[in-house]
Amino acid sequence: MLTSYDPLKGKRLQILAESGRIVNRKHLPEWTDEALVEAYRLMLRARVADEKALLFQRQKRIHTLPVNKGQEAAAVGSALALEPADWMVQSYRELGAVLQKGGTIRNHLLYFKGSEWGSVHPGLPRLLPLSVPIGSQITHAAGIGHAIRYQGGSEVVICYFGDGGTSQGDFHEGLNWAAVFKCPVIFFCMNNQYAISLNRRHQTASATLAQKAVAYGMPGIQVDGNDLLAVHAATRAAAEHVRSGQGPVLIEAYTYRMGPHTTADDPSLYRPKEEEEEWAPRDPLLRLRLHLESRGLWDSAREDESRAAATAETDAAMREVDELHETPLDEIFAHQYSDRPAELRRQQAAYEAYLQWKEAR
Amino acid sequence: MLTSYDPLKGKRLQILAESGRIVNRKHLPEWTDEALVEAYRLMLRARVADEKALLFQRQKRIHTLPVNKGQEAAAVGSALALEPADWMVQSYRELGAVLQKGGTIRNHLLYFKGSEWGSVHPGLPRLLPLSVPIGSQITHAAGIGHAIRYQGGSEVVICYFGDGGTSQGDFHEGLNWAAVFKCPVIFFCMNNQYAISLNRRHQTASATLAQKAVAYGMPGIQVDGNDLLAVHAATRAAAEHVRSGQGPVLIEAYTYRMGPHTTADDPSLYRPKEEEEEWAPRDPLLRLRLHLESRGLWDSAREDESRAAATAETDAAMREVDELHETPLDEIFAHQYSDRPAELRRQQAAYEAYLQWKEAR
Amino acid sequence: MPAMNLVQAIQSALDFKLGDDERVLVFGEDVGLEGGVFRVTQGLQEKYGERRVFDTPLAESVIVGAGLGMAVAGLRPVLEIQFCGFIYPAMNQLVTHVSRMRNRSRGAFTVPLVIRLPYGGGIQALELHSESMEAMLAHIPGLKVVIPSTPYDAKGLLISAIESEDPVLFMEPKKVYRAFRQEVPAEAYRIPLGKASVVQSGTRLTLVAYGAMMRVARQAVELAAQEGLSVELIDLRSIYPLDTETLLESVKKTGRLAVLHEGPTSFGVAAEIIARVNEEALYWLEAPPRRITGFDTVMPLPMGEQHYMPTPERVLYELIQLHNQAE
Amino acid sequence: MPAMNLVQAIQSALDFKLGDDERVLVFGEDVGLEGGVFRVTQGLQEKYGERRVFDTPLAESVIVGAGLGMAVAGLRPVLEIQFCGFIYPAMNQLVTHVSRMRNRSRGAFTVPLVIRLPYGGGIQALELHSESMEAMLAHIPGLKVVIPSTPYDAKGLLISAIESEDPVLFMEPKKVYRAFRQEVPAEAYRIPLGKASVVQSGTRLTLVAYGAMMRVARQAVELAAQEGLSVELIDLRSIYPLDTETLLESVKKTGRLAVLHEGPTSFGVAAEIIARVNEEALYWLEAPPRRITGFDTVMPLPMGEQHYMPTPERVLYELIQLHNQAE
Ligand SMILES: Cc1ncc(C[n+]2csc(CCOP(=O)(O)OP(=O)(O)O)c2C)c(N)n1
Ligand SMILES: Cc1ncc(C[n+]2csc(CCOP(=O)(O)OP(=O)(O)O)c2C)c(N)n1
Ligand SMILES: [Mg+2]
Ligand SMILES: [Mg+2]
Repeated sequence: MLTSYDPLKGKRLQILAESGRIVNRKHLPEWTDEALVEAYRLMLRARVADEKALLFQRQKRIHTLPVNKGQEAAAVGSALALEPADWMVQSYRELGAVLQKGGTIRNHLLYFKGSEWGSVHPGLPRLLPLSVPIGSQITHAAGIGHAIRYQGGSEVVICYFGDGGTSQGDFHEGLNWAAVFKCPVIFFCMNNQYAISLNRRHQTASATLAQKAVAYGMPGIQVDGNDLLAVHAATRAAAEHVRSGQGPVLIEAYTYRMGPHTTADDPSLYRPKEEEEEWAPRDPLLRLRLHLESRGLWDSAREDESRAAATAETDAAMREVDELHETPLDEIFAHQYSDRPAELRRQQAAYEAYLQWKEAR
Repeated sequence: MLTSYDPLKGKRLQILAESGRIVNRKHLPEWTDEALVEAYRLMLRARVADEKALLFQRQKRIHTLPVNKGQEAAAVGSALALEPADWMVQSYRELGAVLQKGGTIRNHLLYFKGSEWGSVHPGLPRLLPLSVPIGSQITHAAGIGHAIRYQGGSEVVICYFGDGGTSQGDFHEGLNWAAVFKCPVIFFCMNNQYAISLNRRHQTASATLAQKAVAYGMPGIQVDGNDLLAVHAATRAAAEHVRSGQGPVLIEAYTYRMGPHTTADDPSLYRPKEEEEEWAPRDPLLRLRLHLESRGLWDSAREDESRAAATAETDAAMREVDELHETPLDEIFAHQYSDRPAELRRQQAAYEAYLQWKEAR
Repeated sequence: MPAMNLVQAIQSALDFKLGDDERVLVFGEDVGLEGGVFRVTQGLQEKYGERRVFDTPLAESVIVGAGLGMAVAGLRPVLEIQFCGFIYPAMNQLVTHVSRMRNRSRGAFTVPLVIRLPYGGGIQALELHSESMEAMLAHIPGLKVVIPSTPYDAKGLLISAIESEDPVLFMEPKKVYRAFRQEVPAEAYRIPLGKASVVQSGTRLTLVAYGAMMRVARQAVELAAQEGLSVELIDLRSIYPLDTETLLESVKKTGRLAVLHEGPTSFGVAAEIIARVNEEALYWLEAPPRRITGFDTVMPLPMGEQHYMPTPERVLYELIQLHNQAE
Repeated sequence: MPAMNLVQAIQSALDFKLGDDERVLVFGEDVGLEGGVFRVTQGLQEKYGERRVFDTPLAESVIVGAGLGMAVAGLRPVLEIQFCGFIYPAMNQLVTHVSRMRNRSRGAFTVPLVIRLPYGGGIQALELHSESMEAMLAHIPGLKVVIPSTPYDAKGLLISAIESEDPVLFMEPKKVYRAFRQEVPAEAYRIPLGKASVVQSGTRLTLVAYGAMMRVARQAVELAAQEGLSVELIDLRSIYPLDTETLLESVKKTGRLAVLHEGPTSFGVAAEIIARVNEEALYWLEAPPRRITGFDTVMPLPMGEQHYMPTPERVLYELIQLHNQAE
């Protein structure tokens, strides 16, 4: 499958059409009804957490954060194709994938309230903290893949990044390294059409992002990123390819950032309302819901119930995070090095002397 | 032509075979006999200067320097396809191109004796100094091309780099920029099969370097880099394409570094003698000489005479450079800024005080 | 005179130079349509067109490298790196080319390039959006590093930077962007690069600061005055070149020195100032100079930021210690 | 005990750790077949195989970034950047990830990574092959920066660096690589990171140096002895952490301080040392500390190098000035 959808020939994998109908049975992933419903629930959970986080930001309970809306199928569909022992290297806009891996809404909110503890996922030693410098995490995925191969493991690494990320030198260097050393990495590009305000067509002159795989001698495939089934099928095929030692794969999930870049962003400055309207019916949740409903697997009652559960979870998480206030001073010094060099001890002591003076005044 | 030699289909442009026979009349560049002979003379001049420089280094008259042998057709053939007003962005192993542009053997030797003046080519404001950090100059070419377009000029930029250079992030970022902004740049990759000791096949997993063009939506072509005519024809076609505003082109000249990486290198550590022997008959000078001789345009007498002239020129240049000794102290401070900040004045004065003290002792 | 905040003053300088000099181009990530994430370039693309003011691909190394190419080809690029924390992908271009081209070519090629770098903390931002690494940049020979603290200075310094024949890193204190307004002439004026300014004269202590820390410093100086301490306050404005003369003059008068900055202590700007004062005014020092700075740690995320960023009270404390220290 | 030069001592440390710990991988440009451009890794690929010791594509950012990936996945990469002047393409990885991963993840992910960086001048090399920018690297919170000056120290420090749980930049003075031999135990030993060493005690002046400048310093100290000047010589060995205690102790004894390094003056290592001495031993200083360093200029190409690199005579001159300066 990876090679039969040649991006140079303008092919894009789609399985589930906007109408909710299956249009490609050949590549339909074998999924039980329950699993499919679970996938939808997870997308919905990510959607609700995302929507509520936006509200919490407006209420100043957390700070600026990225908005996920529209990318849930790409995140969830890809993550579900992997095993718990596999590695996940985050960008910062794959909440659905992080939740699938076992990350929590609480941690998501805590991170964007401004605590490093938000990146600490107990019991998930293979979920890296989110990465702020665009594209830079791609090289880490190559290195982790390298280590897996060296250790003779059968795990794979999935690495998320955006369309903007493909312009960075680290994209190039990371994919090249992985291909040279046949590292088991799925490079998963979330092409949501924008890097903040820059439209994808100004980011690069190549017709697709998937075709950039040609530069590294690896397979590249473009999938409909709003189609859970297509994303899942492609990632599953990629995982098989990669796990069998044949080297890395590049997947471009063609999707759309339905919301602003972050809560601090104003898309009306740079993109036409019509474009947003055009994408609205392609909402990945809508499509899957139509499909599930058509098969009698879903209805409004279940929708309401799931929404309510996700809302309750998110609210509870926010309340928990509301209780946390400032980072203790000691933590700022504690995690720099394995030991605590004299410099840090001296600086901390000097600052504590000031705090005492202030207290005493 | 640029698109009819699709590197993805394994096509490589060759016009002049090793035997000295023309094997591809369709793309034969229109060149007068005189021009062809001149091109050969230039290649020979570069070869002689290179060979002699190696000797001078052994005599400790200059320091470590890169060796050009084997790459003369690629350098000279490409440079001859351009106009004097065009820009040349060097790597450090295109002596033939630099000489074609008007650089001198004297400057070449002076630079590698260790003087910044070796990079100063009077009357050549469009020949950039050589660039040491691999790949980094590629972004400069994009910027110069951008400026040309902005200023409405019709010049083009040629930018040289090696096979190793294609692995750097700057290769990726530079080509992408040029393609997005349709900058008039010919990216000319000297694939001499090695980056110091690393064989090209370990540098990247892509079958060709030319196919990396696909990632940027620009044409890419692989040419026999030891074939002056093929290199020239491809660069000419590229220059036309680029000059007409259609955006950049990537050329991969498939060649061989017949000598060591630099005078400090020992290829026997990392490549088999047989490989060198295999490439020996593909020497770009040999091939062209056979061709010229077959057409009665060249003979041993002319060869000896040309060699002698180049030798004399190189010897004279070396003698001139032998006369130059240390960089005057003031020059170290003079060219940092347009003004001379107080810091530099203070440091210079302090050092001069020391020199006086030393003198007086 | 119009009252402008820092964003407006910088925009006014860009507007002037775009209008004044065809060679000036403004570019970077999101600076066009969106007007930059801080809206500093807002409206400029509309006014000058996409050729003069444009968005680039998301790739800092080529933003700087292409900037260098344009500069050697005769243009005067003024480029924006979205946050100072994203200059590192371009570090190779900065260190190995931008700062060196003039010397390498003995003046044949010059790089009249300005890189605008919003920097500094206190805005409760994400990781890498709050750092102050000017010392690292000022250590690179061949670059000039300028940091304004007020709208007035910013406009005059930025015009000088764009007109300079040298590459200038123009670091903008984000925290000040909209913090206050000041009267700023609508027309062009220049403030020379490399000159500090004594913003308040005093007799007992010298306090040196720059950028966003100037506001903290001013408040601390006021608090100190209430305690009867007369502090001379110097705004460096330029980190390299560094106006040693002005510093020496002040320290020779007051005998006591404190340096305030956000960046990490070790190998920071304060160390350089102390070393220079030692070299030429050691005998005037009546007490050990004090560094009031960030720690040798990663800048904490917002919930820890308050510990890291020097506050007026902390500066006051340090000034009092400095004052009380026996000669 | 075998006599080893610096190259051999470093190789011996690598050999030991490769043999001792399966998690150790050695990689970089040309380190495999060729054994590195300085032959430091020569023979290691043959001995340990291509899986353990290997050549990488020519791309420093991914060399460091992939190194980080391996480290968080449980390995102990020891990677070589061919010359320190080529670390800049990897600066983003260093500043934004390698130095921060531990803090970012509150210790959940650590980066036990060693980056070997041949640095420094005096070898008549090409542009960017002779720089000393350790101050810039030491300013990055979260990294350790080590610079040995002798074969003995190099082996003990490198083993400690590889065994450290923190990322360590291990800067190797190229000029010393084959300059002399010293008895070095064939077996493993460790020298703790972060401790300076008093290599010669003296009474009148303190001279602080490290790396290749230690040889210059030793010669200068001998010359000074001939002039009747007793100099205490300290080899820093570690730039971060920096052993302030040892420095203070010496300065409190001698009252006079000179710091010697190759890198540019401004914002360099000497400034930091002077600032620390000021903070804790100002009253002991009898004369202004002196910085004997490279200039705030680009390192000249070989025909100008002799002006730039401090020589024993220049150090002597500075020591004499320092000594003659009135209290
Ligand atoms: C190296 C770097 N440069 C700039 C930024 C500022 N920035 C944050 S997100 C972003 C756009 C990223 O676009 P894309 O990769 O498409 O991911 P998306 O945000 O669309 O998910 C930019 C420019 C950054 N974080 N890192
Ligand atoms: C950024 C950088 N890393 C490493 C080096 C050291 N180095 C000099 S030449 C070279 C190999 C370059 O190979 P290639 O690009 O193929 O050019 P060639 O030397 O074959 O002409 C290396 C690794 C360098 N100059 N710059
Ligand atoms: Mg995007
Ligand atoms: Mg090569």
